[in-house]
Amino acid sequence: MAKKFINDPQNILIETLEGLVAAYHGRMELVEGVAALAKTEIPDGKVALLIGGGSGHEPLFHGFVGENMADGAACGDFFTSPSPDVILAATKAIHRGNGVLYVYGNYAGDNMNFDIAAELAEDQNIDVKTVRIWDDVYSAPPGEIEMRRGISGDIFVVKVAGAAAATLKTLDDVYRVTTKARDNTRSIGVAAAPGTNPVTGSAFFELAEDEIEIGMGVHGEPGVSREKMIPVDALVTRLMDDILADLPFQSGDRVCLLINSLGSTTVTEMLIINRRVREILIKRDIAVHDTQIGHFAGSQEMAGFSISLMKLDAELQEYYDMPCDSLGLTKQ
Amino acid sequence: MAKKFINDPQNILIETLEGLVAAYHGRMELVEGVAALAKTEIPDGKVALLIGGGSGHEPLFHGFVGENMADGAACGDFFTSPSPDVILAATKAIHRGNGVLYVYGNYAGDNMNFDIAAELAEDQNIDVKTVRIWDDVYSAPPGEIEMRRGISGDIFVVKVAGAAAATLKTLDDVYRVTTKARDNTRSIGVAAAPGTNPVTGSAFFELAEDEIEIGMGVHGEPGVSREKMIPVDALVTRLMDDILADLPFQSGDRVCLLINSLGSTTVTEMLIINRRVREILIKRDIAVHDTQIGHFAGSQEMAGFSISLMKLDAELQEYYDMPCDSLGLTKQ
Amino acid sequence: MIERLSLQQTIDMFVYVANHMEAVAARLNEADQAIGDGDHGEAMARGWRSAREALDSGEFNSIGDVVSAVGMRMMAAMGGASGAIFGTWFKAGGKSLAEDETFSSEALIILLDHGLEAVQARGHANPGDKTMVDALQPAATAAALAGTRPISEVLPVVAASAQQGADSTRKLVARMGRARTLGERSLGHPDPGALSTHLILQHMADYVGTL
Amino acid sequence: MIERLSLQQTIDMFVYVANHMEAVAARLNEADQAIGDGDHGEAMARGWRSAREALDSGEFNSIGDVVSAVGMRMMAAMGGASGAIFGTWFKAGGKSLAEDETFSSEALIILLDHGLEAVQARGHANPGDKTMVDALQPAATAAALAGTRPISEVLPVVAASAQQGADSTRKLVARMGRARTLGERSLGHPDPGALSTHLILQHMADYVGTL
Ligand SMILES: Nc1ncnc2c1ncn2[C@@H]1O[C@H](COP(=O)(O)OP(=O)(O)O)[C@@H](O)[C@H]1O
Ligand SMILES: Nc1ncnc2c1ncn2[C@@H]1O[C@H](COP(=O)(O)OP(=O)(O)O)[C@@H](O)[C@H]1O
Ligand SMILES: [Mg+2]
Ligand SMILES: [Mg+2]
Ligand SMILES: [Mg+2]
Ligand SMILES: [Mg+2]
Repeated sequence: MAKKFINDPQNILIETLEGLVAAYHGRMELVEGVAALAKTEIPDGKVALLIGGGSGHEPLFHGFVGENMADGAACGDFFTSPSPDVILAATKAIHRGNGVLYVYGNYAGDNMNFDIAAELAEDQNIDVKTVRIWDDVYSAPPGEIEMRRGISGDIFVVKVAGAAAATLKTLDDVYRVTTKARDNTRSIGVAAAPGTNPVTGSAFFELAEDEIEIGMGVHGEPGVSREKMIPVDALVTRLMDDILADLPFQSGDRVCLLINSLGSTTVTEMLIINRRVREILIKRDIAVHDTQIGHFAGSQEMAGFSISLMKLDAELQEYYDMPCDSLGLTKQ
Repeated sequence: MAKKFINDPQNILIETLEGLVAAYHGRMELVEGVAALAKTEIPDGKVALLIGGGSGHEPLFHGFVGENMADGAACGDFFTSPSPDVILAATKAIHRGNGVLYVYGNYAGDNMNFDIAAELAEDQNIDVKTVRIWDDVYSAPPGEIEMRRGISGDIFVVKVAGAAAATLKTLDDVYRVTTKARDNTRSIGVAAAPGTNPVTGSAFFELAEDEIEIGMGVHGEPGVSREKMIPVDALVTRLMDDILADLPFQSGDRVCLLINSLGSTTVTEMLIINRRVREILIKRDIAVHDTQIGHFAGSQEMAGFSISLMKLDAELQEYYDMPCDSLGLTKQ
Repeated sequence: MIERLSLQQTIDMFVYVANHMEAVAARLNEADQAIGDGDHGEAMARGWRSAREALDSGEFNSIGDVVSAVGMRMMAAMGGASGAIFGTWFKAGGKSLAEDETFSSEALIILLDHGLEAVQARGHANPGDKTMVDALQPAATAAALAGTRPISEVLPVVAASAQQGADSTRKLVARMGRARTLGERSLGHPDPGALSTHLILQHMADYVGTL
Repeated sequence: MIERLSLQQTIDMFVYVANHMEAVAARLNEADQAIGDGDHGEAMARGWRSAREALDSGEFNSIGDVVSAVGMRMMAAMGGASGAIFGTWFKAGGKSLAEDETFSSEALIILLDHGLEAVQARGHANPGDKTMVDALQPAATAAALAGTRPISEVLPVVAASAQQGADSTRKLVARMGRARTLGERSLGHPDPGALSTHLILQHMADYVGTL
């Protein structure tokens, strides 16, 4: 059992959110009575962006509320999607008369709860559209892309959605751009050691001393194969083959690159991974427009990493390049 | 032995630096022949800022090279200070005729190697001044402040130094402001589980299942006491008592706050810590100007965290508020 | 032999279910550990604890009110896939029973039928996908077949059918929810939501047995 | 009995030291593990490996050149506290011997004396602080006392004094370097840098013994 710096495990979510609000210095507040956050200054008539999902993956999701990022977040308990009333309360808190875009990872629980909330919001004359993120290449074959999970590609989609929602005038337009960002984003991940559930104290899964699991999800969902640990250059080569083939990314493409730690994998390791990723992209004649390296979407102290690529066109690049400010991602 | 995503352990440093250079998209390059980095565009006549230290703490130090941050970094092997020739080569690479400020953590090895390099640089008519960071409250009593270690307070000092070096015209002025930032910064840390040396594969130290070490250094140097794990609110209360008494920080002060993961401690936990820190600061009538939460100065996958406070005056605030862009810290 | 339950007995029945569902949380967590993320028992306990609060404190004018309150509380308190699915079941059932003042076998048929329909509309699971539908659907069929017999006779039959349905999920490969990614590895393990569907109906039957 | 070493013998002596210091790396790491960060043997091995490369390939006009090359390579290759300290020792010693073409007892005295002085100027450690100074200082004293006797007689005496000095650090509380924070907990363990100071001098003596 990992030693965690927490108080009563039952209070993790609310204490996390209070700590987050404190870090925003008045720019964000709790939505009354539920585990949800909203920016304090959202202009009238703005298309509002709501994100959300289970907690335990911090800074994902609620750490991506901020300037030119999401307007609010609906937060579930540990690794559990938020319930419709939380989502609805957050929706009402950020709605400014011009519709709300829901953006979240494609998990059965999230899908159903956000859908129910969307129906309840529509009952109250709030326009809602939804973009589910399904970037995890290993979680289903290309023909069943709507069965794929959302992992660290979430960050790119939320980044673009936040910029689009700050700029564009209609929900339909923001929806269109966000959908394009989603469709142009792919991720792959690998785990080397489990995290522990801070509520129960038990490990998410077991892996032998010398084993890694390719494609394991951020809640410990199984991936495509369990293999022996190999030098990271060889591992990255194999992962890159799979991600590049999927969209596919092609010679002449321009991409944003994100290398994400699932928890205890260090910046040192991510830099070594980045080195190899770039060697491979250079060989494939794929240009990298921007690189983000850090802890964006974790699974407690799981050891492992994920790589996300978003293929840019002029429009996506414009929104990607806008400055933004949030706990999880700040860009000048 | 933790499974690390590396290749040959002997190549960790160089591969890390190559990965870092790749992430900067032309804004940074390796200094020929040594483990050092320099920005590619440093204006003539700029006071240059060189930082550095042992590797394994990424993003500290080399991740803080960037716009309005350091101009270069001299990098040592794993947890080992760089040698004078590396420091000297980095010094020459970033010198633009107006002196170089060395800023680094106060460790015997770093001190001697940077001092030797400074003497060699002076031999070549390069003005050098040095600010050693000694923010770790627990590493020596207040009367022996020059014996204290540098930990996550490094980030605040480098932030201010970078902004000052981008603005002020003389090495003396940059030195003066940086010294003030150093003198106004205090940190405290606690460890709950060791990281592992990626070269040897062995853990840095041992701690019982239910024990934490207050004040442990980022290389596993012993702290002030080994204690039973307690709820984090109680732990933070105790840590804050000690850090606030040290400068001392007082009612009416305005501070910047940084909460740093030593490795595997999660953003979730840091947000819970932040919540308690702010409760205490409110009670003490200390205003927080800005909050940084993340992985800034680690010790591989060590579990633990540190808290840093920098007391602001108008001048420090001006430099702190300047935008900056680097792997480890970006501010709008 | 009990023909139908009064409004108060209906309330008492769901309080009885709530108390017993909390007690089986560990077993359900375990089942979810095998093919999911191990939190199904926790979620059920959370949902039924909240439902019991509503039952203890609420004013109810019809059994539909009671069932809806259970559904709303489960949906709000649980989150996750099961919060949406089980909440939908009871909310849909409650809506259709808004006029009823007693819990009869006809009411049970409606609760199961309309509930099943709503659950499938929400989650798109079909029988054989290895979800709670594989317990709820045979339960609904059994209720329809037992027709208008007294509630004290119908509920045990319905619960037994749900149990058979839940058992049958051991032989299914998951095609929905978290277990889907396991593929063949989900074989041999029952679906946790199907187990709790049986247990809910079983405890309803058990309660009536105590009268 | 050997009065003094030729230039080539001096080179060979340091090659001999280099080879043997690599072999004791594990022991030095262990010593550093007890009161430091466990890398002293690694650092020494790295430094002497690099020194040997210089010795193998360089052109040397004086024994000062040889000693300086060792110091420069140690300083550049090792990093850390020991790179600065041991590099300083040999660089300072080499500088003072730039005119000497043989390695005599007088040269040894200078190497130790001027080395010690430079090490103390650089690191500000005094005898009793539990550093390599506690081995280097008695070695320097022993060399001065042995005076002008042949190198083959002086070196073993000097090495023995260094060993005594290194041993004595077990009883000291560290006041310098990483071990300082340990305070009383450093008692009972020898200082790793003092151990390697002894071993360097011991291997120099051993080499001369092979002639
Ligand atoms: N689409 C669906 N339709 C019907 N039931 C579902 C669906 N998705 C999941 N379930 C049910 O929910 C159960 C899992 O519940 P639970 O573990 O509480 O939620 P989560 O999967 O979010 O952790 C499954 O065993 C299954 O019976
Ligand atoms: N100020 C100093 N003066 C003299 N020797 C020192 C000083 N600081 C450290 N040392 C020596 O260096 C040794 C440690 O070397 P090493 O472990 O290689 O470096 P580091 O401490 O950087 O890991 C100590 O055992 C001590 O003998
Ligand atoms: Mg769940
Ligand atoms: Mg060291
Ligand atoms: Mg579950
Ligand atoms: Mg050491």
